[in-house]
Amino acid sequence: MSQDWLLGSAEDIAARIPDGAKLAIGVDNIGVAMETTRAMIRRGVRDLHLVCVPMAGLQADLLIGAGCVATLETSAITFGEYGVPYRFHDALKHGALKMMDATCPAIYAAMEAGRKDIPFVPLRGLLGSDLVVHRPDWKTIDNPFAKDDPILLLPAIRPDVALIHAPYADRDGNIFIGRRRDFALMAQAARNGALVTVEEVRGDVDLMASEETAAAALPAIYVEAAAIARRGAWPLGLDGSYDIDEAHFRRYGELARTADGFARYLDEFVHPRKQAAE
Amino acid sequence: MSQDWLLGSAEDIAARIPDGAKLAIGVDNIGVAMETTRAMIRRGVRDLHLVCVPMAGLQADLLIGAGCVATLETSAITFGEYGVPYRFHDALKHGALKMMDATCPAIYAAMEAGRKDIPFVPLRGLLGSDLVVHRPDWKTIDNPFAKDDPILLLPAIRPDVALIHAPYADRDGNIFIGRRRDFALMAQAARNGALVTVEEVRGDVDLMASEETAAAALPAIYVEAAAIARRGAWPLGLDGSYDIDEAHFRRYGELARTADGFARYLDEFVHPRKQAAE
Amino acid sequence: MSASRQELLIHTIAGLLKDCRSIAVGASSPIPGAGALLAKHRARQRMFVTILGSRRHNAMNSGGVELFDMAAQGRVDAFFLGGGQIDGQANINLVGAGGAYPQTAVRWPGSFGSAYLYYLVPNVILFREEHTRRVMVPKVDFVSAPGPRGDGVYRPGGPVGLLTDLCWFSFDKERRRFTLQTVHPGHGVEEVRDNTAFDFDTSPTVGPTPAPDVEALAAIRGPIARQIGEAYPRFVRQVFPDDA
Amino acid sequence: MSASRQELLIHTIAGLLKDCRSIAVGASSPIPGAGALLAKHRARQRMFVTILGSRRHNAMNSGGVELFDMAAQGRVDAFFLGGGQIDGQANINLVGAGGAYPQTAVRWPGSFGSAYLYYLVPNVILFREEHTRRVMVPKVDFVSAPGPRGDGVYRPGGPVGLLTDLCWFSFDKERRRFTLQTVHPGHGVEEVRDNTAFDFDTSPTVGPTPAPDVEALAAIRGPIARQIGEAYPRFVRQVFPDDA
Repeated sequence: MSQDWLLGSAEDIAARIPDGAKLAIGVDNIGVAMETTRAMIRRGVRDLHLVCVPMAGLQADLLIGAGCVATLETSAITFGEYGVPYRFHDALKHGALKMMDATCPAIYAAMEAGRKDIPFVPLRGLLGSDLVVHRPDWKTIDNPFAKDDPILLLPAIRPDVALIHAPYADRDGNIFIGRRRDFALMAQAARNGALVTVEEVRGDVDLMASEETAAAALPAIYVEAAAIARRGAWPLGLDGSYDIDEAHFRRYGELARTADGFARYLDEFVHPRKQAAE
Repeated sequence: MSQDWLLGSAEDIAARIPDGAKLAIGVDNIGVAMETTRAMIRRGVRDLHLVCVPMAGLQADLLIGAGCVATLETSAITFGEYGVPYRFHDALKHGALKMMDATCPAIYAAMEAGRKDIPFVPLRGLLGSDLVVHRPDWKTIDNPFAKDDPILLLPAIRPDVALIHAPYADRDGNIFIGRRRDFALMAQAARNGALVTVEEVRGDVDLMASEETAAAALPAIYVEAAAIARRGAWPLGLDGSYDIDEAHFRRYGELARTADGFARYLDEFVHPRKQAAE
Repeated sequence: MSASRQELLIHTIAGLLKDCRSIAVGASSPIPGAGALLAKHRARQRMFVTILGSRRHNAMNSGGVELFDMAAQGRVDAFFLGGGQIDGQANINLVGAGGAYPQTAVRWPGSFGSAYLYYLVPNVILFREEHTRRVMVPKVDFVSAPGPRGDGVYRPGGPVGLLTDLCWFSFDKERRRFTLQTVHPGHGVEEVRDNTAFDFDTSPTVGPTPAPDVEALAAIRGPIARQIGEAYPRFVRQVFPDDA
Repeated sequence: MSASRQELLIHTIAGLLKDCRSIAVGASSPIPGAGALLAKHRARQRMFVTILGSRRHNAMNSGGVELFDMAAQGRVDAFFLGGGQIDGQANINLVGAGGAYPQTAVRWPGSFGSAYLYYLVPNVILFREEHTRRVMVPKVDFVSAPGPRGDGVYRPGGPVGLLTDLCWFSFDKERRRFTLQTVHPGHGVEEVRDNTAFDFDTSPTVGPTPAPDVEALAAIRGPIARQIGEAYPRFVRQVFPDDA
């Protein structure tokens, strides 16, 4: 079985994300491709449209702070108990971001519509929220199947690519995702599928061979390419493998309070290769 | 942990399906609740609206032949290589069925809309098919997000109950379904969830305890009630447990060619209790 | 042994949830999570509790969308929402305050699932510990999710009330007003009034919020602290330093 | 050793599929399944083959809807459809014939996924072994799925041609007509004409359908027979009694 899907490193993964790409990313605790994120900043990607499924944290703040993001579509940006996303706030205040505030189920429903390649999907709730006022891409119609029943239509979201980090790939490029079904949704809705980093490739495993393990896989047909990145979610955690690096996350939060501090953070933790070359 | 979800037999499961219920059933090879189906015929259920997800076979033919079905919504009725569904054909010819011919993805999309409790969902394809002519419940509109783009809207399907047979329930009533995700869709879309028969209850298993097994479960919150029915899919098979009883299936096909033969089949294989009591 | 602030809230929440079949608790919500677990601990009926962030207390397996679909299906009886601002018509703001959106002076994380669940879950408990005029405002600057408005929008759900560090208000969906029902021990009606910038009614039977009895406290400090500690270890270390 | 009827069809299908990345094969389709497996066996590129009814050859894990969603996403390059009736404009009928629907004189199983996949899969191969005037009709009695019509309906997919026991027709979507391209060894153009009740064109280069060479035959009778036998044991016992 050819392993042409397996690239050498997170740098190779990052190289497949062009400027202007619409990129689906997941929540901080699910398995975030942080090493790929650093590689994207190193190569200087620009004008990304981030679709946060359904919200984001450190990964988004880093990309925003590094000037990689033009449009942010999300239900929330939060560090939870680990601090405040100052780079996000700073970019908002300076008008440096096109902000598309949403609500979690609207992002999911629009991604599901993208997975089906239908142009739009109706969704309950939302009417009367100021979110709708600021989303001219959403349309309110009268439900054609009932009387006096206004309902919101959301256009489908089809990202260009989904970016994920997962515990392992099997010999055929199927990715173990357990019950992180969000990864499957992201990969399926994305026109080019998922770009994946994994902790390891298990050449002795065929996830699709049994009912038990097949249900826990992201099938290889949705995987554009993968690469090994050990501790590739660091400083975030990977459920079942390693915990979040709390001290590092808090330190980020302190440094990123100012533009200067954020620049120092990038120098120390994102651009070490550049430093070494100087 | 209370096991109030666990009933005594397939008869108890059948007793929870009232006349006129809208019932979701699956394809013949997925895990069909045939013992429950026989119990439904024994108790004489009437006026069912069968929603076949996305098609059906022996189970539907039996229920139709026994006069239990008023409305049939399906993409196909087929016995595959095991014969011809004569009871279905006979009922159609006699005008005894309200027939709602569909296409597989339309049933899935409408069930997914039911799972989301949205009133309708658009779907590609279909326009120009005679299916649309005979489905006045479907509506063609102009896509409000584009020009000159007609698209079909399907009303959501919310069955009253989903009827399934599965390998086992765990101690908490979570059902092992492997990658049979259709069962999850059926149970979630159904207002009252799933009525389930299982080969066994594994009191030592907690499917939700690990990422690996959780992905293969139908969570208990979607399970209205369950009962043990050993070989409960017979004469159909259950993947990984037992094969289809080909000889029996063919014999059914021969007997069910005529109304008399079908009545003899019911006497021999569905109503043995009545016989024993006579 | 008297109940702490957090224990009183946990106990109050459990009482509000006692008739539910299914409860979901969002992120960063250890007190609602503990309240839901206490309700389950005491329930005679089968109760499903899903705590986002917990592996153990999770009735779901289909990804993040499942909570929302489940709510739409009618399978979530209770949920908790907060807000940087809450007003007297139960509008909530999780986005930002001061200045023109999106360049607000203050930015909060965002609306999360509020603009959906608030419409569909029959028993939404508004929960915000900080009870100040800064939070309890006459009118929110941004409506993440509106209170019930009688505007013809499909809405089987909505708020049943608002629980804070000071008190419990019920909410009347027809009159679109909060009513002060109980005030927590050590606090008074005037204190509530001084710290609330929106108008509200006061129940003729207003009284103290019932405190947990010895049995309830033992449950909170024992099994409930242990269970909530799986998702919220830091919370348990802070609130139950001697017990967990 | 010469190719059987089935082996010729398997070989022909494999040739049609050679540039695909992803092929799906529906129920009750052993010959298309074997053709897809042969294409994969010979492919230099990575090829995904999903055979409904096979556990081993299944690129999917999200239930029956996944095939259709995958097709909509552009991730299914080829699929097979048949029909109780097929007409010269590539309309197909899987529902019934004779009399008024639904009380037709003949009832077939139903439309399956045809009314969707026919629009979305770029290379639909119409496959029907029986080549008679009963099947190849001037106009179908019921349109399960229409041929391409230039009617403004979103349709990135459609038929590339029709393969039968007698021949291979290509289909021209603009002209909405079949063109006879090759006739299987042992059959002739006149025989095709006699057994086809719709009008079609004949290619100026019409010739015999290429038969599998020794290497291809060995693959079909060896690894392909073994692989397709997992989902279709009876087919393999009948067609490859000595090999499998």
